[in-house]
Amino acid sequence: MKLGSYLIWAAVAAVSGLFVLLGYFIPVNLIPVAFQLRLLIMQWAVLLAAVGLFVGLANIFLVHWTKVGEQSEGWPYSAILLIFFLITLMVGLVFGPDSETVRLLFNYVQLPVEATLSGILAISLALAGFRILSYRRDFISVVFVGTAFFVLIGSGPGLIPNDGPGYEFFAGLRNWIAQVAAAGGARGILIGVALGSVVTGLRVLLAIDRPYGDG
Amino acid sequence: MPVLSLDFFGMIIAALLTIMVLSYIIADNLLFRIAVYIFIGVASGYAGAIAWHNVIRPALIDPILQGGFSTLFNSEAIGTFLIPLLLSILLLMKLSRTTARLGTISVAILVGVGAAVIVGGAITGTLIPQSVATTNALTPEVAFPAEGENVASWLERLISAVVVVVATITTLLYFRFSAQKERSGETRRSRFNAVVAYIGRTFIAVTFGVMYAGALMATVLVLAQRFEFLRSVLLMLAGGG
Amino acid sequence: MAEIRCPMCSAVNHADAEECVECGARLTPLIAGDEPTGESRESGLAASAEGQTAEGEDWLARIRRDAESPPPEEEPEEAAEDIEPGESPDWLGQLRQADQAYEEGPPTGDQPDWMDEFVAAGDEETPEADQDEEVPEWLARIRERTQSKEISTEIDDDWISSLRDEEAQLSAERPAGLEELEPAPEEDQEEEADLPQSAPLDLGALSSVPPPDRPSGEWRLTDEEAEAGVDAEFATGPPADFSEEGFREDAGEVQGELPHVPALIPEDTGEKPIIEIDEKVLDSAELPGWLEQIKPALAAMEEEEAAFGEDQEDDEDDLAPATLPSWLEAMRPVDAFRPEIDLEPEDDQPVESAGPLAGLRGVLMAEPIVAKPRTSSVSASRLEVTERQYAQAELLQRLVESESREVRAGPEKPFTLPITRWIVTLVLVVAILLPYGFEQFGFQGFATPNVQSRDVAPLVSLVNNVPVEQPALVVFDYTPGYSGELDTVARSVLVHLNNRNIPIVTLSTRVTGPPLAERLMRAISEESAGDGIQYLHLGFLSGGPTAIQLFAVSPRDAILTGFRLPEGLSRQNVWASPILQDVRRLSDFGVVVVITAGTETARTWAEQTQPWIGESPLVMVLSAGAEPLIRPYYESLNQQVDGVLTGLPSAVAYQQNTGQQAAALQSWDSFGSGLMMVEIILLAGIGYGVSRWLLDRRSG
Amino acid sequence: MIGINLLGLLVLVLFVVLLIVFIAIGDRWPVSFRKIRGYEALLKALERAVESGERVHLSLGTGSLIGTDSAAAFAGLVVLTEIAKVTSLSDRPVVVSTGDGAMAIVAQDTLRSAYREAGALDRYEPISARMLGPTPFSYAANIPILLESERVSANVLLGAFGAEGALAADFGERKQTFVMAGTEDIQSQALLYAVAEYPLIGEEVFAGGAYLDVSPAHRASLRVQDTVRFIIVGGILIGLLLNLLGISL
Repeated sequence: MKLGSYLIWAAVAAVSGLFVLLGYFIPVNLIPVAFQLRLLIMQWAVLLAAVGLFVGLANIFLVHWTKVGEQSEGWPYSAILLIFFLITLMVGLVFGPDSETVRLLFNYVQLPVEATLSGILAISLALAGFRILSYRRDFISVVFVGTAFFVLIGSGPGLIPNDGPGYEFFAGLRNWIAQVAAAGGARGILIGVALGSVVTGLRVLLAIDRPYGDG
Repeated sequence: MPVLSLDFFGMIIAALLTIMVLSYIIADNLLFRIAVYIFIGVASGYAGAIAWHNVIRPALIDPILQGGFSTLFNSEAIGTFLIPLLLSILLLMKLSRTTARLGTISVAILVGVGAAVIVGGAITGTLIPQSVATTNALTPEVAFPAEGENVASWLERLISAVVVVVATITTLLYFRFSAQKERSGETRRSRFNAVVAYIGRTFIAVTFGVMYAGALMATVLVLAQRFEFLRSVLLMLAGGG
Repeated sequence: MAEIRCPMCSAVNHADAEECVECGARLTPLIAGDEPTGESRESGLAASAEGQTAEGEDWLARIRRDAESPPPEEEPEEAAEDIEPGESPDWLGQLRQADQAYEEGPPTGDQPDWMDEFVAAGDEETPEADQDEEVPEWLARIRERTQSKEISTEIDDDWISSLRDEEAQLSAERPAGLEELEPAPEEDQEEEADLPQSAPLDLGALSSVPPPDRPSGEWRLTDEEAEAGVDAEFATGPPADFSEEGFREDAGEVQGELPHVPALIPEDTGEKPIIEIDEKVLDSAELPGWLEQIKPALAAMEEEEAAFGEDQEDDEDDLAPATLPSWLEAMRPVDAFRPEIDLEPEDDQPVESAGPLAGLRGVLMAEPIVAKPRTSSVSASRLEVTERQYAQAELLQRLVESESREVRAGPEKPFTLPITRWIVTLVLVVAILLPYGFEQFGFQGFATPNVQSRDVAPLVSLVNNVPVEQPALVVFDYTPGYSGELDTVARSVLVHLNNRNIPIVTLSTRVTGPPLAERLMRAISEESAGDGIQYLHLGFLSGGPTAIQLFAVSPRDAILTGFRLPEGLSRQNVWASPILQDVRRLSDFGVVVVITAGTETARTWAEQTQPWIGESPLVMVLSAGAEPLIRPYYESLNQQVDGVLTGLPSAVAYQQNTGQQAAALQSWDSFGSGLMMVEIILLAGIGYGVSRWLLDRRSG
Repeated sequence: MIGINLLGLLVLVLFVVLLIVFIAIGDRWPVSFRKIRGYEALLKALERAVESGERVHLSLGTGSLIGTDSAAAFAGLVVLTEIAKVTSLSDRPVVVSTGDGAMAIVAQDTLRSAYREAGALDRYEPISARMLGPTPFSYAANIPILLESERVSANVLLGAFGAEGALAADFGERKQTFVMAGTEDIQSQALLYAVAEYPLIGEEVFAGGAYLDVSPAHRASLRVQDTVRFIIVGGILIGLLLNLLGISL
């Protein structure tokens, strides 16, 4: 690990992070220069994130272009991907992402496929609910599936119709479970996750973890 | 006879793609892969176009088109144009293995800002608000019955508040990592911790159960709407429109 | 300018330089016996060159004396008899002394006379003599000795193995020049065909008997046979007093006493023995007397060999642990190099220009012997490899090769049909499709919810109070995957805003947000009465929470281009739109509605916009599962979220509350029957899990 | 005028001081941690993958590098250094996938450093860290094809996920691979709890560095989290008491 280069990157990350971090605690107009610099650094980060997206897209293009070039396994699929990628990108760059062609491609290719994948998730979740008790036989899993069952019963149309007897009790039970027990549990999980996030972020700012590599 | 517009053909293509993706439920097959690769191609092209038009062009190209090449030497634009332009070019160096090292400064800035957003957002957005909200759960108004309020609703309010506090604290304590090491080398929670953790884990299961039920409702509705869409396309083709 | 090349580093030096300029090595050789001490070397160097030749004479004289003095008659016998076990015979000692003397090498300069005599003597014994004279003197002596007496059986068996070891040692140490002491093969290439190629095999009385398949006199190995891998030992000729017959007898005896020493037993490698004495030849020819005597011995030997052949197969497997394995024995480098080196006539021989033997003629070129590519006379086929060894070598080869190759992954996991998955899919899909047949069967479908969720009423009143002149900001932060649910839920609030003629400005922090917004707003405006609704897309806000904070502080700096703007408005100046003319800060929007499925996005908007949203209400339109997380923001004292709408049931209730035409009911029945089936599946899962648990407990 | 968030600054300083203190005294005052099923199974799965010549796939999620939900991805990058070192000399080194371009770049840099530390820099391939798709569902749709073509036997999901995380985990389960999953978003955690074989709950996603013994600083981090946890629970109880007594802070 070259000590020299690693220190530079650590310093760059720490300084840019510090400006953004202090902005959360010190009001904007207390130190105008610091606020302006923080705004600048955040705009650079936003721009670099978009440029990063382009590097990622180039990454995808290279992976599939090599597959087609080497005619390796599954290269016809990669050819299909490259064709649609280049058509959509060219049309989007030339006529803009809000042009009619791009709208048609989005509405009739991207949206239906994503929605259907989300629909497939319904089957995966139902299947997981059926199998969880045979995989993990513990009280916690019983509580998990039982809670889901009662919330579903009390939420909408189902085994107990909305105007059926006892629907009000189950709706009330559902509200209590969701708005009290689950809310308390969720808050505990949120605080726990926040603890982990703070320490993980601090390790990066203090250069203990160096995701940018050692240069 | 339905109106032969672009949307008409679009609806047919969308229906075909929906059936091709649904076929994955039976088994991973050729149709599913073709649909997925078309989808990834369109999504990537679209994301590239939006990133160019909404972020990169306004930040790096328009200033030059509007202010001409003098912008490059304009001292005020150093911060808003020159440095971001340089950082962007350096980040693009990451595309090739040999020049990858040049882009490390841009990555360091991204990582620094990302880490700061995590730390700042977690402290100011979750840690403090959620902790303070838990302490406010048992205010005197909640703890003591208002005049003329029937006992049942007061008790329900009080029990709910206590349950929220107990749920938050026990869930938080469930995640405690340190434990006692037995002679046999096994690590085990102390008795008190084990009880608290068990209660906490039950509340976690309840929370996950509620969210799992919500996700089931959402996805079942999406699946129902997909079949609804297929049905409307069939009707459209049959001319019943 | 005359130059000479340094022997050590082959640097070019002046002819008369003493030492190499480069590496300081001596260019002119020292005179033997003179120890060049550091100091004396400089002075000693000046010693006259003549002195060197005088000293050279003395050591040559010694060699000449040794060479001429006739070996005492009895000595070899005594030597033979007195040979103590483990002690080498005296003649060998002399041989070694001559060898060392030769190693010191003659001084540089002209070829000494003794060398000429010696070579001449060698020549005399060239082909003119008849077959007996042909045999060199020393060989003739040995032959007389072997004819006069039987080799006594008391010779300890060790002398043979020690002889073999010494011979191996000698052949390893034999300097280039020693071959000359052996009976030099014929020098002329042309006469080679008639003359024996290699030293005659010492068959004693047998030499006159030609092997059956060769013309008379040609019993020796031809070059080809030597190269084809005939046993090198026979090709190069045995040591001086070695005799084939004697060896076989000893081998026979030794084999009897030391069965465990296969090395001494000629391997029955299936190859034809080099010298095959055919009985017919023995019987038919008038054999000299001595042959008559040894015939019975030969017959006895053949029986032993045949008997030995059978034993060997049995013994092969259980080798006594201490012996040398046959494959190692076969690989023993007996005499790797062919001894025959063709020497050119003296005049043609080059004068050695460098190195310690500089100036000498007829110096055997060290490099040719070392460097000359030659096929080793011990050929590979000689290496006997048993089946097991071949398998081991093959395994080793495969192991080495496998290291470099990228190993293909392990075998596929056993493919199991996802029966459970197919059943769950079937029942769920049937349940969703069933309601489409409800009308035919006269079934009304699922009842709409009559119990108001306690959040709907406050939200309806909140939207009713939004000031009409300020636009509403609607954030589309969900992915197309959730559009099925959230489009339906959000439509109820957007139609309500549109019914109150509040212009809607859309924004998204996700790449897919803007087209989703365009699609929903277009659908709502097509269904709404009148001239449609006023809406404007700010488009994609890149940068996640960082950008949300930037937008909250100064919207005009955060958003630079719009999305699918109405005619007359270019993409660059979206803020010129009449809808946005009064908007400078986030609080200038009448209401902020965030539509999202992810709890993270909802929390980010709640936390990041809190300081800059001012009095404008923040409404969350959420997917069903996200409610528990956002509720704390909704119910806390300083409400960060002013209104919540989650899931289809709440949306249906909202539409009924605001008198909208309940578009959400379109999928209500499918949704209801799908949920019912999911509840049944969960119940079945609980039943299945508990029953398996009970069964395991009972069987466990 | 919004005042300085003193409480926030105080909490930040507390975290930094505690982290430095625990790193300093870590060795002299060792502590042991409770078992987490997921990480124990991960270590075994890594061994199996290296020996049977199959590949480990680490997913860093679909979140943005500068998003609030990227903490789980940073924790995933720590686990990546350890997995990369273990598999760098095996026949099929680890492959990393993300749904964000900038995250893919950071993953490549992390991989290169891990290979250099393992002394196998020549075996580093930039393409082994790649972006699969720009949107969450386009990322998840590519997972079954990646699992098939790269012959994956261990599927580790550590990063920011929405519902597509459950889809990615289910694709892994269908291919009968080892699936361990952890994320920040609670709704996604609930779905992963149902679908994945080894789900990580809540904070456990950040404990990868300590449980895979990456460095003492990661063990110190868990001790900081535990300490601040007690301070927050104490604070809540004191706050409740003060609130009950009507004393508002």
